[in-house]
Amino acid sequence: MTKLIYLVPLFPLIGFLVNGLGRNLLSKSASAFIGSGSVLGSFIVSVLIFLDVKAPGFAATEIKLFDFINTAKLNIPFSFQVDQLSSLFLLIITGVGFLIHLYSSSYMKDEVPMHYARYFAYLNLFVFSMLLLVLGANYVIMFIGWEGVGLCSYLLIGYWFKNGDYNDAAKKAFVMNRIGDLGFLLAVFWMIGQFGTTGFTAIFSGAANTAPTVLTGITLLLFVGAMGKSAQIPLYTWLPDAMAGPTPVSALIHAATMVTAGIYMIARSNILYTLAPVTPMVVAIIGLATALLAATIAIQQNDIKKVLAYSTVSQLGLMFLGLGVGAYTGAVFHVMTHAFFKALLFLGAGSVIHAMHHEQDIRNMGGLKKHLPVTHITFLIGCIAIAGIPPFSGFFSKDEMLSGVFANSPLLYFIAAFSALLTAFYMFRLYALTFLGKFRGTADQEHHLHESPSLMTIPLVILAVLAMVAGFLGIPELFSADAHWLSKFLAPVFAESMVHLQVHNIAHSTEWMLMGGTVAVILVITFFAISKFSRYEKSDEEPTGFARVLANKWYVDEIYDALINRPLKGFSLLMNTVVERSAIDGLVNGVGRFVQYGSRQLRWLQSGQVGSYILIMVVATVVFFIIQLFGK
Amino acid sequence: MFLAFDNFPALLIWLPLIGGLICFFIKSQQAVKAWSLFSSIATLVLMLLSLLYTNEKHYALNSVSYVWLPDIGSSFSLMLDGMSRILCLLTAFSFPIIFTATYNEDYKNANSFYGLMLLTQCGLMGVFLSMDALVFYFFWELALIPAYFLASQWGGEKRIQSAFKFFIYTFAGSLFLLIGIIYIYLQTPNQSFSLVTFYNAVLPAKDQAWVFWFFFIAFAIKMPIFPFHTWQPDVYEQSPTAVTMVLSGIMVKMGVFALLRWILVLFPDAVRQYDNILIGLAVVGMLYASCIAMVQDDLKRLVAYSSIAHIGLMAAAIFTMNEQSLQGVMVQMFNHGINIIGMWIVIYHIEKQTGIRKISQLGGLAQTAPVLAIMFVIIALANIALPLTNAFVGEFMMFSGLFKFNPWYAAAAGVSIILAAVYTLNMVKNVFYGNTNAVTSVFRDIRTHERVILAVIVVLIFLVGVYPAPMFDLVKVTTDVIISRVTPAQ
Amino acid sequence: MGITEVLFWFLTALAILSALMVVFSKNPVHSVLWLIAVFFAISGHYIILNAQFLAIVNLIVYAGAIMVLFLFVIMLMNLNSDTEPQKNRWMRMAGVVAGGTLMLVIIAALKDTEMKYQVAQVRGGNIGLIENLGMVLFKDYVLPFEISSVLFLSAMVGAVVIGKKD
Amino acid sequence: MNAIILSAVWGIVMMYSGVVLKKKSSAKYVAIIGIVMLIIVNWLEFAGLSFFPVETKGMLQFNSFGLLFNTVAFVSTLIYFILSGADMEQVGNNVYDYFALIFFVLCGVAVVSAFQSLLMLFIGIEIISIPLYILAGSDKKNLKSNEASLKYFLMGSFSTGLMLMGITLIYGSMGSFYMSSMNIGLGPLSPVMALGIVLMMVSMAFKASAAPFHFWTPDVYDGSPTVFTSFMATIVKAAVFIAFLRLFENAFGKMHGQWQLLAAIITAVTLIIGNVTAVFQQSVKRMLAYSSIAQAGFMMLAIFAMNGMGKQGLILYTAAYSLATIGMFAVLIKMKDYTFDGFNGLGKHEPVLALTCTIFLLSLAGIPLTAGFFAKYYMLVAAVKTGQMFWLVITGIICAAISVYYYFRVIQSMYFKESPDPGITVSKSFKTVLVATAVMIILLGIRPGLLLNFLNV
Amino acid sequence: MPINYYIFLAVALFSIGVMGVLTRRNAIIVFMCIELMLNAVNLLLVAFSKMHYANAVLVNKTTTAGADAQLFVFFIMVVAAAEVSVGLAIIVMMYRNIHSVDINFLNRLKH
Repeated sequence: MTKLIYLVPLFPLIGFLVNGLGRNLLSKSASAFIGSGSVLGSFIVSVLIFLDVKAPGFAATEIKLFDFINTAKLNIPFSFQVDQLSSLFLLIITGVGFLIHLYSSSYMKDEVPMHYARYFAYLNLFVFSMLLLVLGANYVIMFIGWEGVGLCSYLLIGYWFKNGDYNDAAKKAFVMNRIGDLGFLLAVFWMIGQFGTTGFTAIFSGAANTAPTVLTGITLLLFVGAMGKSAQIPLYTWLPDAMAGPTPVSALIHAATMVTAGIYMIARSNILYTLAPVTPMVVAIIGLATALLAATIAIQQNDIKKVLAYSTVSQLGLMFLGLGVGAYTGAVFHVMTHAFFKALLFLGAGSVIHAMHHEQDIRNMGGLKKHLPVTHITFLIGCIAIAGIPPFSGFFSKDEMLSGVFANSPLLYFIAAFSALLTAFYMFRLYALTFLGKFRGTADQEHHLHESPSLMTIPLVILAVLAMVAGFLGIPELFSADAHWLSKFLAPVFAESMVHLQVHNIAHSTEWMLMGGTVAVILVITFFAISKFSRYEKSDEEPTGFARVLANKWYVDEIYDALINRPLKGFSLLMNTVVERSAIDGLVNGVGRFVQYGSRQLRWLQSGQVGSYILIMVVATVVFFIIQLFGK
Repeated sequence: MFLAFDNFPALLIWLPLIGGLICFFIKSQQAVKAWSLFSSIATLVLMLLSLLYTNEKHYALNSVSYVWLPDIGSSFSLMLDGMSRILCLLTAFSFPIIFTATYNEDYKNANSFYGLMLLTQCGLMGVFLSMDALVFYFFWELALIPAYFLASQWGGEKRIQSAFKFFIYTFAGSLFLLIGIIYIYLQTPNQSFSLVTFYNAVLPAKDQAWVFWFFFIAFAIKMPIFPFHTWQPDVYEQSPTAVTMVLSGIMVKMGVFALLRWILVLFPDAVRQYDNILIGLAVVGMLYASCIAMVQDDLKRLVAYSSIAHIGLMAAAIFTMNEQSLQGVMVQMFNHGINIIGMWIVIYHIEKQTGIRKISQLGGLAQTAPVLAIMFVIIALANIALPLTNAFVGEFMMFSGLFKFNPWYAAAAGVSIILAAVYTLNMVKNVFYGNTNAVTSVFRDIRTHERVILAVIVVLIFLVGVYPAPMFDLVKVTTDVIISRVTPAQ
Repeated sequence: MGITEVLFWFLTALAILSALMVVFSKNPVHSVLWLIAVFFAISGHYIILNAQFLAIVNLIVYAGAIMVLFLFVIMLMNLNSDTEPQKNRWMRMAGVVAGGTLMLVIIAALKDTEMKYQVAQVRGGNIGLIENLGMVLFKDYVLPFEISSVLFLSAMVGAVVIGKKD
Repeated sequence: MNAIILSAVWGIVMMYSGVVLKKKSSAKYVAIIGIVMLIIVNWLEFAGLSFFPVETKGMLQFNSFGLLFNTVAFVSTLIYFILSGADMEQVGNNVYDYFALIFFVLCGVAVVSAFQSLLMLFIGIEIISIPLYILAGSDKKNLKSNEASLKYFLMGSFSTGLMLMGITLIYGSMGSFYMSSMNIGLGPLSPVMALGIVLMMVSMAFKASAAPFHFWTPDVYDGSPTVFTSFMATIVKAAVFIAFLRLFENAFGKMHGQWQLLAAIITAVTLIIGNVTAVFQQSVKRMLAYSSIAQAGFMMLAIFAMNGMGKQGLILYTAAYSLATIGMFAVLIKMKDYTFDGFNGLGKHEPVLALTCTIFLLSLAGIPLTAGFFAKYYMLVAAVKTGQMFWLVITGIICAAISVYYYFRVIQSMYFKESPDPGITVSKSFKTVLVATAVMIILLGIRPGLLLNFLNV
Repeated sequence: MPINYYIFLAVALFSIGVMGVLTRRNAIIVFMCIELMLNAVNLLLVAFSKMHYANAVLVNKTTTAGADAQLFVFFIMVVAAAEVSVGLAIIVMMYRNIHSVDINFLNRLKH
């Protein structure tokens, strides 16, 4: 089955081509069918491959399709890597992707057929790119997918291209991603220089013999790429803005899959990170800082999608923290559970927005519980899962990461735990403002409130179930020895790193205490949030003090604008008007003008008077005499 | 020399020449259009045919040497090697594309226009094919003269001045080249202009240094490399778009090509001596041009500056003199040509219909012209080297070589690809997205032949982008030759 | 100091003085007359150098024919000191300085040459006699002699073309 | 020798046919017959058939270089006669005499291309100069023509004085007028000889209109009737350069190093003044005058370099320059307005004239595929080959770039600017010859060997 | 006589001629000054002729060395005569048109 791996990306590619080229010919249902069907096809193949991989005795294989770049000194094949990690990601991507396609076919039904087909084409293209990213057997193929997902993100954020702000958001996403991509690219070049290849196998096996500083450089540059793609400080600001895209897109790209590319990449390169002396610490600190920063901002956001966006940033930060401390399995685990519950939350939010007629401000919602029962329940499940309340999935994955953190550094653990608490707070704030209390929107909106159609709710339900049960794939040692299926499954991928990592085992009692404490505090906060915000009354009062700073996202966008955008633009204008026109072109034209000036001056010599002509002749002759006779 | 009709290189020169001369005698506008299109397609077919005869068995078919000026040691020798194949292919491919894309344009004195275009093609082919310095210089100038006439006679209001500046600038540069050629010629043991003799002429390091600069100035102006670039935006802006396509798509490659064909192999020591200055200049130029492109409001000028940035990368890559970047450059020469011609076609179409090139006055074209928009976005993305488009492979190799040379240069140059994303997406946003205005709301989408042309370009973009290996194979031998020349003897 | 020397210095003084007068007299007619005086002085030098033929030709051609022609023209135009145009002072000054420098430079260069101790033979040597010159002229110099006829012819045609009234 | 005698004789024939044939327009045909015969007899001499076995006593020597140049000069004159002969009729009543004078000049040209003695140089130069004084002033009622004639005459006589002083000093030093007896020794020059060489260089530079002795050139070329300017600026100037080269090669060639610096200075100054001053001119005629100075600068490179390359190149240069300039002037004569604007729209109204003009101008600018390119090429190779004073080469190419500016202004006017039809009437034969000239230029631009192969150096 | 004397005399006359050319505006006088320069040259030539003769005659009694210079003088006179005829014709022509012989009067051709 692994031989057919190329089918996995091929299906979405075909879907993209058919939908893209035939967008004027296809009916809406046809596009939806092609779009979703192709991903379903991939999913089925993925499952089959997964079964292959799961089977005992499977060894990671590399399947080469053709030569991409083949020069004497550098050979980069277009080849796919099939192993536990990629097959797991294949499942997540195609599975969640399929559900979101399904959901979209209903959510986007108001679009005209042409744009509807365009939408599915983009989505398919995204899935294709994402699959390339996780399947690539070398960093170049990974980079192709890496940039490809960025592009699709750009296209989908700017899907409603008439709106200038959306376009700006799209552009911002692309450019920020590009900054990260540059880091990635430089890392690739460095690897080429160091290892002479970009293939995973060769690089990972050569990593042990490589100078630590080189590894640090490479891994840091790769991490810059991850910062862009996975929205970490300082390149995270695009993600909240990216909420301009259609909500299913946010679910797919900006929650479940694309943003986890950075996690995937680091997990894939785990051996490099393990061996690099400084990088893991940097990753951990940046991840933690991002987690905390985003969580604080999320508290004060009022746009339903923005809250989720910051929550995503925050969760991604936690995952990087996990990666930084070497809890690779935990991070990957969290990627998976996060894909489920965050997709669920986004789709639920989509359902709400759908019902509210594109109203996204939670201050104008409330009391939707009774109008949108399915959405409500599934959303609540999502909230519980993300908040880390057992026995839902978020609890297990987060716990695994956090215990890894604690083993590494208790201080980090407490900060991380704090941000996890904030998660519970803002999620339940969101939940309460949206579903509890009384409706605060207009009468017209209230009149039209309705539950979404089943094409939308079915994915919600499936995802909700997954969000509930996925955690059991990784039951901690604490509960049941040897029950961590995921850990065993992924062990070959991280085996090498595990040799190098000193795993601190925490005492079971400490672990129990931490876990219990955290859960208890989370529950308290949850109830506090629910009780506080279910009685929320709308007021025009602007937040003040610290709350205002949070509401304005710590003014990060403004700072970037003042520090980078405006100076750059001013500099460019200066270059354009002064340096280009006056200095360089002025110099070029100046030469011409100098000749003309010389011409005008020289012609005065031609005075028209024979006397002066002869005088010049005589003088010149005298000068020549002098040069000839005395000049040497 | 007139009998050299039995092999590809000669035919590639004679065909456009004869086709061009015939144009001058065709009176009817339609006929001359059809004829020039036919002629250019014939050249393309010939070129494609020649690709079938690439191995050593066909050496005689791909090289020609005829006695020309035996007294001064110059012979009319041409050769189709890998690098010239790439560029001849670009030349042969571009002209039918350009002619078709602008087929509906009515030029005053159409016969001279098309005649001059084909003469330009002849000159370009000659530059890419010649293996003799004097022949090379001849064609170098011959490509310039018709281009000058084209840019001066048809085009915008300030065309005469801008084309004149271009001409004098490049002509002055090429005179330095001539002196350089003469100097080396006089150093050759048997006073010959042949490239092979030039290779073997032993130049002392001191001479290499200055002769190198003489060559470099000529090529730098042509490419153009910062700070010799100021003629370019004006000319691109003022010329008729068909001419701009030739200038930016192919003619700037003359400079890049010449760096590879002449400078690297003749002055490896000098290049090594000055590599930091040269690459620094190129990198500064890239950043500079990218910055300026960000604040341009005129589509043509924007693309012009973006081209300067791209060419800067090629220059930087060339001077690193390692295999990866050289291969990247050779492939990228083709890709950049294709992409920028695609950009111009779109801009041409917009300008033709609306009469507007100001980005700020356009908007919303994606609604009225979705096909055009899609094509443009693809081409624009190719222009910023998105993976799986053609430019990616080239830039990847070039950056990789640059990184090998010095990571900091690569990093600095890399900033320009971020800036490229900024200005390209700005352009896409402001021209195609957003809401329509009075002018753009009545815009009509492109017609079939234009679609076909753009589709061909897009297909090429992806074809090369996904499967560039044949391109690399094509230039492999040439790269090896250059590398073996520039590698210092142990 | 023998008679030759006396004569030499006298003629030299005469020549230079007259030459200066040519340049500096206001009246063109005077200039012509002074120039004739120069020619006579030079002819005197020729005689000292025993270049008899040239002495005579100089007098006949220059002093006789050419200067008379000049005189005619000047009188024809009725030029006198009143109508004589004057250059401005700076130009004249510049002219004098330039001419003077020219002289100084040449003299400075030539005063110490290898021919410093050479002498021009005076009062003797027969190459300047008509007989000898004639022999050389019509044996060795017949070609330039013939070709100079073309010169005369063109001068003649030219003078006619220019002088003739249309 | 054939050419010297025939041209002198034909000059007389022209004079007398003026008496016999009354029609002005016949003059041209008589002259054309003469020049064709001249070309033939010169060619026969080239082929070894001399009709007049005159004992020159070593005064003249007819070698392939001089004879080839004669051919170039005579062919150029033929083209000049065909293109512009009829325009001489406009100048005055003495058209037969003008032709006679031109034949006398050609006699002088043939003399200076063969001289071996300074005496012959002097006589030859004078034979060339005196008819030109007259031709410059041939438009008698025109004050500009008067002025040109007077200026030319006064300055020409003055330079003759300098030349004679130079010859005298050389004689004083060497005791002979034969070039062969001077060309000795490599040691330092005696001051007498040095001054003589300087004066010879100054006077030849004057005749060749090299700066800073060029001042007569723009005024005389501008003031003279355009037909005669054309002749003066091309064939005569070319002949002077041949004489210049011959003198400095045969007489002072071995002392090359002693005067090379001066030649370099003259070359550089000429290039700069000629090219830079031409930039600002408003009249095409005057621009061409400055252009002739500029071209003289390039030809001076041959004198500067004084090697085989320069010698060959000079022949080619004279051919390229003469053909192109004669063609340009022939068209200019037909124009009503000599300013640049006068050429506006010519490309539209008279495409053949415009195209040929363009080729002439491209050749003058030294663009490849025209004879002018190889001309400049040879000059540059010669200069680079000396291996000295590289700054001169740089000056040369910078000036070549400047020259493009003013030559292309004409092209711009012709093709890129609009103007109502100026109503120029030219005959078919005129156009044919013009095209033939252009073709010759291009042929020489592809194969300079067509000319240079006759040179058995 | 030492040859230097003649050289100095000739140079002096020549320079005076040059001076005259530079200082006078009357075309005829200018022309006359040019004639003066030619005469200076002639004198010097004759002097050189006798110098070379004096040297040569020591070796060969029947030498004609130096005759060539005297013949050169003869040719100079010939040319001068021809020049004068043309020159005066030109001056007269100019005088007919502008009634002046001032060389600065005609000043249309410049720059």
